[in-house]
Amino acid sequence: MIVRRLIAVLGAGSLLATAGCGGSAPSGAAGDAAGSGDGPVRIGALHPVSGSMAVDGLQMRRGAQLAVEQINDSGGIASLGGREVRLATADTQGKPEIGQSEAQRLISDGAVGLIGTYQSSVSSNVAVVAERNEVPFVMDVTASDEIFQHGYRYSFRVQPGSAKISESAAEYLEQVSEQAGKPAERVAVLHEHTDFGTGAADAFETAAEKLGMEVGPRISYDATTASDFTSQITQVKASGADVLVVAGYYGDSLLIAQAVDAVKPDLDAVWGVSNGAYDQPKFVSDAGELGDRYFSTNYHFDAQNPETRRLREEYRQRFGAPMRTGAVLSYDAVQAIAAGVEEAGSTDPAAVRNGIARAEIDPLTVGDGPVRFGPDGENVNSAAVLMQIQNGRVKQVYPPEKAESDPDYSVAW
Amino acid sequence: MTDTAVESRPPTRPAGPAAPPLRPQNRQFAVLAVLVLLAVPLPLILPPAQGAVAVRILIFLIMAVGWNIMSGFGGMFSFGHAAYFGLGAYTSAYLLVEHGVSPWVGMAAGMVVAAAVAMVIGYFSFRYDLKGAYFALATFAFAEMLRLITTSSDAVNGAVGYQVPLIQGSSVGQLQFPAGSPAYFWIALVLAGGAVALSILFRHSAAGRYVVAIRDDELAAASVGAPVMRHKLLTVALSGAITAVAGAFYTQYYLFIDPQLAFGSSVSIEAIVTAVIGGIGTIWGPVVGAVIVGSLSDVTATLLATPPEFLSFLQGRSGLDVILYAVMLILIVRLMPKGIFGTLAEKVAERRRR
Amino acid sequence: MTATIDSDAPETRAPSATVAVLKRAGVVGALVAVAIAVALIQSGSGIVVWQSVVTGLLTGGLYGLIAMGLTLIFGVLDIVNFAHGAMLAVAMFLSFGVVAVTGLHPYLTMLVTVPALFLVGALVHRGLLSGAGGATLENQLLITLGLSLLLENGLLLFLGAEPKNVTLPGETHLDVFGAVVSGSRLYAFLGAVALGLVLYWMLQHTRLGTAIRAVASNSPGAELVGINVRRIHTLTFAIGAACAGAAAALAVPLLSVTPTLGEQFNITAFVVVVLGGMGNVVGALVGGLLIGLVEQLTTIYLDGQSSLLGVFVVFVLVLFLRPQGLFGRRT
Amino acid sequence: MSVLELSGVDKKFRGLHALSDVEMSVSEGEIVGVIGPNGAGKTTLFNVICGALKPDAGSVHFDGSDVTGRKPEKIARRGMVRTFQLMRPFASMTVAENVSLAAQHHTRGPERLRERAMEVVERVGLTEWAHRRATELPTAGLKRLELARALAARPRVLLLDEVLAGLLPAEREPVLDLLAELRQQDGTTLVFIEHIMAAVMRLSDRVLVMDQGAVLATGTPDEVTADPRVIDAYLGEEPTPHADA
Repeated sequence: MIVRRLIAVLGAGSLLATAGCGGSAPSGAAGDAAGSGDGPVRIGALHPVSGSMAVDGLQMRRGAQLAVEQINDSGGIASLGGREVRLATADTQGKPEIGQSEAQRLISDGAVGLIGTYQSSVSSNVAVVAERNEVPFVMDVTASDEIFQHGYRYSFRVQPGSAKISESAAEYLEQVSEQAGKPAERVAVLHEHTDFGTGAADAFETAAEKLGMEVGPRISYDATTASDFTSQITQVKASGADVLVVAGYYGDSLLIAQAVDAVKPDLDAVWGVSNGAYDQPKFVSDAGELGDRYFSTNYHFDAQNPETRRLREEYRQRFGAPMRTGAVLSYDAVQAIAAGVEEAGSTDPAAVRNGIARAEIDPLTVGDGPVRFGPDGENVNSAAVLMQIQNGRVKQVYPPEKAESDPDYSVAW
Repeated sequence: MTDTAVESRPPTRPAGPAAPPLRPQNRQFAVLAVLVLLAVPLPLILPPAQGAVAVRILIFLIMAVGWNIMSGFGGMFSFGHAAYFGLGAYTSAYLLVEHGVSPWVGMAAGMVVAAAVAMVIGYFSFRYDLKGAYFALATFAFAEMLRLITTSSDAVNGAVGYQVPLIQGSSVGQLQFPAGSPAYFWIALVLAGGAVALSILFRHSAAGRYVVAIRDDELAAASVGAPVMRHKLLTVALSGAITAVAGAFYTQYYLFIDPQLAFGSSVSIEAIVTAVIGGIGTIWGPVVGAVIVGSLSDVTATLLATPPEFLSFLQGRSGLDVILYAVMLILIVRLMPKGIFGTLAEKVAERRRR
Repeated sequence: MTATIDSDAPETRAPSATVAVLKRAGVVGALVAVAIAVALIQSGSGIVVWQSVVTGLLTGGLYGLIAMGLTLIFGVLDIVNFAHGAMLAVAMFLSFGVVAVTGLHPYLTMLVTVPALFLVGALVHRGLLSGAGGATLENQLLITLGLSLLLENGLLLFLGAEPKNVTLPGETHLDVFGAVVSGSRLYAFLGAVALGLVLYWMLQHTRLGTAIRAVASNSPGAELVGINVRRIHTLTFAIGAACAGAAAALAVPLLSVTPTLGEQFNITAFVVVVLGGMGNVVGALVGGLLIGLVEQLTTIYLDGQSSLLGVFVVFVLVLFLRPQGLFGRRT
Repeated sequence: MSVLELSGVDKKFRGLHALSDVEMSVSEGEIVGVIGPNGAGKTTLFNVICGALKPDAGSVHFDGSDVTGRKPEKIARRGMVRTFQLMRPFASMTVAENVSLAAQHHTRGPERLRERAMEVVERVGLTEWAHRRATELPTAGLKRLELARALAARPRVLLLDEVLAGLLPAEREPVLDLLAELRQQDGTTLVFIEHIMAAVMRLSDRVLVMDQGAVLATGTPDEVTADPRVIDAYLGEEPTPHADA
């Protein structure tokens, strides 16, 4: 009797065990062979391809894959005699400790550099691993600025940091509202209460106040539990603010849009800052008309760049979905590492690090110029762009040199 | 109320099992020593990625041992062990980052804080006589409150959490070594071995026996002089302190902690699932459980990255590890309520008796 | 909840039960009034507080709706069903799927979700929770915990994490003395009240309801008078799950559907159940409203804190001071 | 001098008067039987004496000091120990472990503890079962275990709740002998609830009759059985209940 029970329970276990052996063998065997020597140059990509961020993670992994293919198609790494590049992928599952052990695995498998990871908490851990192993880590999407306060030598970032986006958001707001003849004087801020939203709101507040705008009320919320924002929007309405700034994730930002539609506060604009929804095609389809004319300041793929268009078209054909900004950033990150290898003419991670620090690449994301990393590891030419939903499409509207159309500084209701 | 099913069998069956050894803990200590010795060379043999899994297993082990003392031996079902894990992690991280205190001191401080908080939560729960589901829900509520409070407290860096500053080279005093160094495993091994040793000592101490008796029948235990409140508090304090060690070590190993990682409900669930799968209320259950649960996510991750043919639709999807341990949890609770180790041990004992 | 003492004194019902309940309702009402007054002082804006109260009550209705099935199961089977939130998530996905495929009105998906969840509930009880393995409280807790992990991650594995949204056709907004109420929330609220009444009526006036109450108060006794306790348990569990099905159809236009949405409601629902008194469906509704208010007022009192913090504070106080709930009697 | 003294003890359960104004005094070395129909409040009385329940009014004095509402373990450690009517063994322990647990608070060292426990186990005749799980014991064994556990705690006053119920007549004798011996050898004071009248008659110095939470009568066994009120109370239920079950 008990034996039968045991078998029943252990059945699942044995399935695992066999799978485990089969699965882990190749990664172990690959061991120290790659990286140095003659094999392809390995670039490690860490993304959450499972878990609640899986959709974005998979996009980014594919973006990185496209970059690798592009490099190989154009002849590999020239300074190494045309050696090919290969992407070594890993799933962080969205968990910092998994990200950390996977990063360690990629490095011991011979990766010359890492890209990733979409989530700040995971990137924090991976940055530590990179620093200790002296392997460069180029972040594609990572909002938190905190990582760059430790003086890490091996951490780089392509996207603009949270503070930079917020500062741009304040500037753009001042300029766009001025041009529309309705200068923003009083700005309400609604932000989710973790690092991401709070950081964005803090930076925005500082920048906006410097530009002479009054910020208030500031309302924070817990994105994991909030299910209705009517009260918060009523508070905004009662405060007499001209503009509502929203720094949140997707679901909560959608709920906020619904509450705005219900309460109809007397605003001139809704202004997303590093917002997870207001520049997403999905938001346009989920929110429908009530999302019309929402603004969002964020990092973004460069819709004006023909290269970007070509890449996104290829992505859409290959994978049947529109390519998101995160994937384009991963593409840029891989390019940065490849450029570093090219520059260094070596696969020694420490040399690659110096190569990356010297390299310049033309990004497919919006920037003020080629990707070039400052001494702190930040992309000195990273830039945020203002987008707006117009007629059911997300369009770049500001600054003028990146604009697909003019900002429409009036609300839809 | 009289028992009518009178059994006439006089208690005169042939002699039962022989008396157990006077100090049953001696054998358990011996087993522990052997296990520890066997584990020592592991980090030198395993590839680095597996070495990381081994450390994770040891962290799980410490957590599960902590949980088991309170919920297995003590029968007080905790759904909020994340509270103690998190307090250990945060106390040590706070002292290290803000005040430069050695992580070892931080670990000790974390144990004290966790034990104190456990006693406060415990005191109120026992004072107001919370039992079973209500007790479980109360412990859960306290862990969640800690998570929410840390998330919005600037004093402990809010939602950002703490990143342990890197030092040059390695230092036992700072509990920091180069990446992939076997020292992490060895230190975790010592801590885990210590936790198991403590649980053996406790189980066989006068206090431990009282606690088990109180679990079996609180009023009956009190009626023969077992100090109920004092021993329950002692148990939760010990349990909290051990779990805090896991938290403090976690912070040092992963060099990063935030409210969700420290106090999130998944931490509590991991502690529970580990102990339950291995065997609640046994010394070795948490050890067995940790090996299984700790390696599971790694195994499924490889499985999902390169799935065999019949599972190819699972590629790039997630949740399989949790699904597997959920299925295991349900099956084990249904079919082997004493857990893998508990059930096996019972089988062996029964066979020996025949 | 009292210590298990083999007392030979049977317990009797206090004659003034109704009076006591009314008295407590008065106390709670007064507390709420004071809380609102403090919020008024704190925020200084009547309309904001009024909107908060309205939103709190509407959200609270949703919580009550979700908690009803849970309280039924808790009260009759003494099972803390940790999988209730996950079952809700399953039902929401079902509802979303039906809307996406057939274009049915979201509320009409109840025709699918209620029977489907009834079946799920029956299967779960028969398969996992009845019999010896499901006997002890710890085991039930662990099994439902395992089930919730299983369902949540199953949804994640097969349907992905991308949030899904359903919009209510013909969504309107009403003005209630200056506060805005969206139609979908009002309907969900009314649905909660209706479901509460239906359950109450079912429990009080049908044979099944009588049997359920009999099993809840004394299952060995019920067995003696010829009630099949195991069947009643399965039916109750199934009805509790079906309530989650109904709640899902009513709530689906309000929320983004994700595999983990159950977590968000699970703990709140437990608070509501304990607050309302286990097994008390009307108590669940009232408890839901109170928790909805607490959440909203927390955001006014403690800016920057999660609204859940207030909920947990209330929860812990209730657990310690009145574990039998506001309207329950000590058992 | 009385070792146990109750005065004006009152206990209500939600309107029902489980104990009303109970007065009781037990002298050192005395054996007192407590009888009364089911629901008379006998077990509640024990619960109040031993601290499992707090009385609503009145006081319990043990050995001259007030122990009203003290914790059960404090009272037990002072030397007033009870058994339970429904046996409550520690299910996860062996018989010997059950017994040694009770001796733990006054014994140092594992060897001494084991000796003490085995002495008591032998005294109640459970030696053969010493190292088996307590839950494996038959009812009669469990009854003895209850007794053994109480004895191991070194009681000066022992409160026995229906320690004979469920035993065959043949099994009762050794228990009765043991109880008599306890008083003689150890000087233990005994208060016991019992339905079996023959045992009450044989053992008790004094009998306390309870009905509906109140003390109906006290006196020697002969006095009490002659008391018309007592006869009334019993006729209301059944003639000498369980007299020879």
